[in-house]
Amino acid sequence: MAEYLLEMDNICKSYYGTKVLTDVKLALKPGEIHAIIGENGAGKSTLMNILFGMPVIHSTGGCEGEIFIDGQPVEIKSPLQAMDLGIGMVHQEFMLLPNYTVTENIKLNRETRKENLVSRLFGKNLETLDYKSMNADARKALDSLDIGIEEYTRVAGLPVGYMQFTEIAREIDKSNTRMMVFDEPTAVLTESEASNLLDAMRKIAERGIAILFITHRLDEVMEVADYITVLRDGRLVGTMRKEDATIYGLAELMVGRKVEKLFNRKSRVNFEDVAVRIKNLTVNMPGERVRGLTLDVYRGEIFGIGGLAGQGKIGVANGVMGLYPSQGSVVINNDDLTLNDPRESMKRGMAFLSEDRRGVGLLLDSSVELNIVITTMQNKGLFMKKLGPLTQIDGSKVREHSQKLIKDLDIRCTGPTQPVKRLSGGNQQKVCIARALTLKPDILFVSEPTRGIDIGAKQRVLETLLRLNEEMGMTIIITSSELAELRSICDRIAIVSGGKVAGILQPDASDVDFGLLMAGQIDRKGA
Amino acid sequence: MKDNPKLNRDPGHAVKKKVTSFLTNNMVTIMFVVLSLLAFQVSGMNSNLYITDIVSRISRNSFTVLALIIPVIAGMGLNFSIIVGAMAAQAVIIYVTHWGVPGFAGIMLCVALVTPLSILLGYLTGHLFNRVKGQEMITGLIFGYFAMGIYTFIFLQLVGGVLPMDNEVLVLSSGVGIRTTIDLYGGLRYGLDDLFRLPLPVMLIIAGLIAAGYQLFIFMRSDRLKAQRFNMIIGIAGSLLVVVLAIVLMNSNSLIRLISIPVATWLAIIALCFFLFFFTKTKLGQDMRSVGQDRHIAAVSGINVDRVRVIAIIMSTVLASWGHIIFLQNMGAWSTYGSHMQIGFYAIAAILIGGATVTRATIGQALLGVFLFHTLFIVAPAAGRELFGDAQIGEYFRVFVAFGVIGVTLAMHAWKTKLQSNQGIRAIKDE
Amino acid sequence: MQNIFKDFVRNFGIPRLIILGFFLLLCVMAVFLGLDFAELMSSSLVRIGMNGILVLAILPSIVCGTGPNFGLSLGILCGLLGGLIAMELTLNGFTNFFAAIAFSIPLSVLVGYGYGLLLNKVKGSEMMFAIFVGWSVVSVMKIGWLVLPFNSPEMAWPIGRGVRVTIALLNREVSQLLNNLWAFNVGGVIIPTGLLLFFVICCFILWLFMRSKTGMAMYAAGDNPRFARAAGINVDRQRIIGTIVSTFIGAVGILVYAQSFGFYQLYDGPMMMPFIAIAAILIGGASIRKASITNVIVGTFLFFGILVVAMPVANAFAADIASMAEITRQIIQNGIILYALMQAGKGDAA
Amino acid sequence: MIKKSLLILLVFAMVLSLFGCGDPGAAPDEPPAEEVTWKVGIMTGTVTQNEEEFRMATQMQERYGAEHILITTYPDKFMDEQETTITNMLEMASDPLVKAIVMVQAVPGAVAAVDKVRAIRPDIMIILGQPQEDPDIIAQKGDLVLMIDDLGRGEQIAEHAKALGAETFVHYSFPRHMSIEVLAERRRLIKEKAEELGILFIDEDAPDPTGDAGVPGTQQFIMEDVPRKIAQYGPNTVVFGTNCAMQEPLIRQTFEHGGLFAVQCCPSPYHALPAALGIEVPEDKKGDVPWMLEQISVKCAEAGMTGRVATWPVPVNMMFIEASVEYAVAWINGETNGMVDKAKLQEIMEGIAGGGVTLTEWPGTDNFFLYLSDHYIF
Repeated sequence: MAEYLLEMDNICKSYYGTKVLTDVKLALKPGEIHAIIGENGAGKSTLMNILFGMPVIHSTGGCEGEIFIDGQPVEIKSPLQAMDLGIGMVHQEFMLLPNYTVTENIKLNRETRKENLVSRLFGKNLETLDYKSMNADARKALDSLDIGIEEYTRVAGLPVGYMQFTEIAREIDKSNTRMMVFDEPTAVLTESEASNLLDAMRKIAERGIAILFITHRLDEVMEVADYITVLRDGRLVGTMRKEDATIYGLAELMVGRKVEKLFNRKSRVNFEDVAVRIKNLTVNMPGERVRGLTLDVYRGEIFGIGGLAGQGKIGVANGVMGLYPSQGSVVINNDDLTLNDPRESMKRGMAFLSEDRRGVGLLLDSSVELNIVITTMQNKGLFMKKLGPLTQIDGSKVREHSQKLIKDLDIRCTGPTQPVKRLSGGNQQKVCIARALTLKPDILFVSEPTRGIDIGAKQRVLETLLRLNEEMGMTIIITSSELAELRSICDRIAIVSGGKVAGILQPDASDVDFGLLMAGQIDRKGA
Repeated sequence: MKDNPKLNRDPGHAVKKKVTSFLTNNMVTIMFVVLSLLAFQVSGMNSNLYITDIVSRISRNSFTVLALIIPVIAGMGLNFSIIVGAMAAQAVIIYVTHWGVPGFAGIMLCVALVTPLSILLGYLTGHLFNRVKGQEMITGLIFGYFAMGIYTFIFLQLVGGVLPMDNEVLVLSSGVGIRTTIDLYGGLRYGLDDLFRLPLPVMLIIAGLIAAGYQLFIFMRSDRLKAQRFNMIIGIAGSLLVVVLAIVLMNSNSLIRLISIPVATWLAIIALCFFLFFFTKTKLGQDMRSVGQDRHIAAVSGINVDRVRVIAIIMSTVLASWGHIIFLQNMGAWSTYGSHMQIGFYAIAAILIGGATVTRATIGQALLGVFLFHTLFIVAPAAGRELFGDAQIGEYFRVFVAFGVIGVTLAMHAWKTKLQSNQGIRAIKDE
Repeated sequence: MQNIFKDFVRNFGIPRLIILGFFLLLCVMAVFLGLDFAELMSSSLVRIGMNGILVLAILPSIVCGTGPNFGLSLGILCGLLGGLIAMELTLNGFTNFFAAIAFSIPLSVLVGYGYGLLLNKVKGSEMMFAIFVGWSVVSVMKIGWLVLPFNSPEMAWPIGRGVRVTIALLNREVSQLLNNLWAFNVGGVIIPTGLLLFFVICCFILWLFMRSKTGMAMYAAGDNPRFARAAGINVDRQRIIGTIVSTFIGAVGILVYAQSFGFYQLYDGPMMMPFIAIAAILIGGASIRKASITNVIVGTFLFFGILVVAMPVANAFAADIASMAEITRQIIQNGIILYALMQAGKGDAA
Repeated sequence: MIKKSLLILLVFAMVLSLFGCGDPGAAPDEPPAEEVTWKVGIMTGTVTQNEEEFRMATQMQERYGAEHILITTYPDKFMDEQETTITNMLEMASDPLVKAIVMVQAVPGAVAAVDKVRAIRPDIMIILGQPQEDPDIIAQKGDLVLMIDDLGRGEQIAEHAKALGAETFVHYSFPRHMSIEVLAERRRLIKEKAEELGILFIDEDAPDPTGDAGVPGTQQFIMEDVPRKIAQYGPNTVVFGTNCAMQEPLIRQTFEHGGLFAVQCCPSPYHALPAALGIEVPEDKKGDVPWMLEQISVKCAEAGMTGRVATWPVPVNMMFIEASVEYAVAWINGETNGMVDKAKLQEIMEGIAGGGVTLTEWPGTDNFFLYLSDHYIF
């Protein structure tokens, strides 16, 4: 019997040429709680996907490195195989069927059955489900977590925490589970639910089941973990025993000082003149809910909004631009903005580069030039000519304008008529920028401008934004998961946590400050 | 807040909510009951005829409608391709009639032959549906037309020529192609129905006694809560009331007492109900329910989603083909190139009216739907005639209702989903 | 050279090549069997012209995102109503024809608007819904034809109340109006100039419309509703506009169809017409999400060309298997729709 | 589940017994009016198929009053919806005062419907007109059957065509119709006789109007094909179609391109001719047969088609309905000699046609009468 239940050695993984994991190591003993922490995009989820044999890994060319279970090298090709090996996963998105009872969910596809007359004739698939024994099993699993949910209640309508426990109970009920992965389990829970969960994790560990605990809440880590591994940019930056770690140390490790100020720019911000004043904004964007956020952005500023995924940073721009139902007050250039109306937002001189480039940002099958002009055409009636009673698209003007922007922004394409779906991610992003510019906005909202773009193109996109700010005096509000990127070009950075601003920092503030704000530490202590 | 989701703020509010949700959940059925009652009132129809007709229509159509349930459970919507099963049944009946096997033996032979054929067809349909996930209904509809072309081709062009068939009654005098009408008289007609018939009151007495006996048995055996006991006493009393009413009926001189029930057919329908009930409790049934709720989660849990879906369509096709045999043996004479045409539409219209949706269908809804839909079909022509003073307008009105109801139901379903998701958003805002 | 060929095949699509091949084969057989080829071509041209606009009517509904308009019967009924009003007023010739179109405008706008509202309520299942709405409205209109106050003796039943099933356009000088306009003869092939011209003009106007501000907005709304919303476009409104345009073109389409045919067909006439038009546009290479004017023209040509040529060829080929053409058409037509659905499904099946 | 089904059972039983006990003795919907002792039910198609039958039924209702005549329809899609045909006929039969049912045309579904009616009302007299199902079966089901002598028409049409000066005879049909024995047999007879008379017989297939191409598909084909045929075989070509929907385009194209139109599928001055020729019918001329014949003659003269178009002078299906109802009434009043009284029937029909009528029997039957009329050439 090997000492370690699981060892992962020198794991490397790249998506489309971008390296997301480099030489990551991990070792796990039975009954141990091992926390993995890191920013978004640090590679935590990819690592778990590899461990769980998710199809997304194999469809993108597999990974390098070795995995040992009980000292035996294994190759995990599918989630099913992972389950056979005794790896259980508590997903971030619940794998629960809402119309089933707790029991039915716990026993999903592992139902206990008994023979009957029909099944003897027509095969095992027609065996009757043995609800009695299933309920008993479910009860046992739930009891081992000390949870009082009744096993015969339907999952739909249960509080989120109970759903989580149902998922955990399912893994426990599997007789062969030896190791469980908790992927940010507390992200959706209330405080009391979270503490119940941590208790449950301890109980599970006491039974000899090893736990991989992925999170970004440092206090939780300190509370339950035996070992802590920190990832940053796909690299392992530290592994330590809990006794050797401090919250501050972890925060610093997690964020790291990676990028110096990229560009030298002279700040021309006028701190008297508020361009955007957001008060008590609530945005109902699923997964990125904003809950009463207040914020001032000054004219000529490049303002960054950072924070962890799911905390609501993405919701801010989407709410102001009217794409998701929102409430509250937004004042643009000292005038109230009517919310929930994208047209109005654009009329007031704002433009938006969506984080969902392919879903919201582009008409994929259409040409580059159409993508560039269509928003302006619809909102300002430009690029049209009159033809009797009918308006007509002014082909030559469109061509002229798009060719100019293609040159200015260095969009690599075969010509203005090429469909944008054939362009690379970076060039698609530039098409989006070109469209935003065509609107001639005063205020530009940019969400995740560099997501899914290779390094070189990243640089060019950021440069372009900077140039717009300097040359045209545009106020730019960037939302990004990459803190380094924000720190490299922003004047000020707000960190959003729990749908509210946790704090506003200068780009050169210390890593610890950023780390703590992002981990929700300050917010929790009531700061 | 979250820890106690069942907290009620205000009892009046709760009642109102309950009523609203009952209305939204059952709006199609309610609309239909109202419509039927009005139509019945207007038509001034003779109740004896109505009951005779509804009884025979229920026994003719229920089986096919029940065949729709399984694909709904598997999340594939309403299976418009049951028409393929109907065509398989017709093909087999043509041959059995040709061979001249009459009565119940003939029916059994049909069932034996049609089963493998419809398994094959269901298998093909299922695979087709797996390639168009999310578009099963429209695909099924078009696939029906497509299959109709092939059916016509076989029986109009091949039979008698490429596929030899020497039968003056069935084949056209030119020697190629099946005639337009096939008369099962002296053959399969009433093959199942006439196996065993009982007058309606006797049937009711038996059913009532069985129900009462069953309830009494449960009542004696278990120690339930008071409320449940009360319910059961009501149930027993109700069953006995049925018996009493039936006896009264038997001794009245109403013509209804003479209506005879094809017991064998009804037993087949009841057996199917029990099978479906049993089926949902089996492993395969559970897999279907899982797949129906969420394909992705089912797949991650290791269920072979595509296979389960194919099985669902196979079962539906087989049941539909049996159902169509029951239908045709009762009709007696049927049109070779037309009888299958409306099977899909009418079965689907019926189950929708019973309150089923594209995502949820139960046995009760199917049976209630058959009852309501055919009620309207019986009374609508007469109602239209009385209302507009013109027989043909009654006919047009009936067709309008048939198609309109499916359209309205689909719209209401979509609307309801929207309403519910809106409520969801509101709930989030409240929080 | 090979690349050019490959590109052509890819752009044109293999199913269309097969159909084109089938069509050419039929033509060769027609010549071989000694059929009057020129006459067949003339018939094909007429058929293309008379059905083309109905096929064109499917385009806006696909573009605006509501999918092929299975409820085109609504537009057809609007056109027929407009036509009957023009008849009732005893208008003649072009006055009648254009008056019919004019009368059908308010009708189709009204109907299209209501229908569009409904379609917005059933997003995701528009096609199913449309089929049944179409059919039930055809049934309602059957009652309508009997009770609407049309009194013109040339439309009345010879015996009782209501409007005839078939109404001749001959007396109103509408019959063959466009067909005969500037028609000329090239080597035995009669070119129905007016008819084809009208079709081309309709295509052109729709093309212009698609390039207008509204047209672009409609396109964006259909192509990517989320994008459209972000671009300040009211998606629901664009879908309604698309439905109205489709309904209206359907109304014009039936009038053109009727003038070529020489009769208005009421009652069951409009029931299955949408299916034929949809099959044609899909054969032309459209999908249920994407369509262009090229698809309309190619589809109309292939689909109706085959219909016209196949029947006489099959009749001449062998009397015994004559109805093969009819059955083949049924199989091909629905097979192509199935194929298109499967293509559309591929993207979602992940 | 069990509780629910019990509930349904209960409701059903209650409703049933309420109804059941509610009408001891007489049906509740019997009008309290003065001694209505008999009713005759007429089942016919809607105007979508053919106007004449439905209108005749209405006229009969006017003649005898709504209390004596019930009208109901079979569906437009009678091929697909036999259940409705059955229900509608049963509905009439359920009225105990209905002594006779007349069904014209006896479309597919009639056999099944008659069977169901006989099961509850063996005493009802059933008259079937223009049956489309197998004649041998129909003869057993109906008490009295009336049909155009389609077999006799076979030779008659060929001779009539010859009289019009035909050199070629084009017969349009489609497989479903040719799966109807009588029509297939008629075609064979026309063909034999035509060839005997030296007329070239051409057999042509058209799309089926009940198929998914629908009526337009058939009609477009006819529109295109008739000019081809006339061009190929010359103006002395008779075009004949077996389906009602074909008639308008056939007539139109014959007039347009100068062919011969011998007779419709269902011979009648009202059938297709008024619609195809766009004859305007003022309010006061509705249902006036001689006036209509005259109008058609005028139109023929205008188009130079005099002597090239013909039909029967009597709307046959209308006559069948009228004769059947009159006969049924006579039977109810005991004025006939048993159920099948050929002499009485002949007398009634002669009264309607205003001239001599000969009836022949379908071979091997004594209740299945065939009617043949001379042609009226415009």
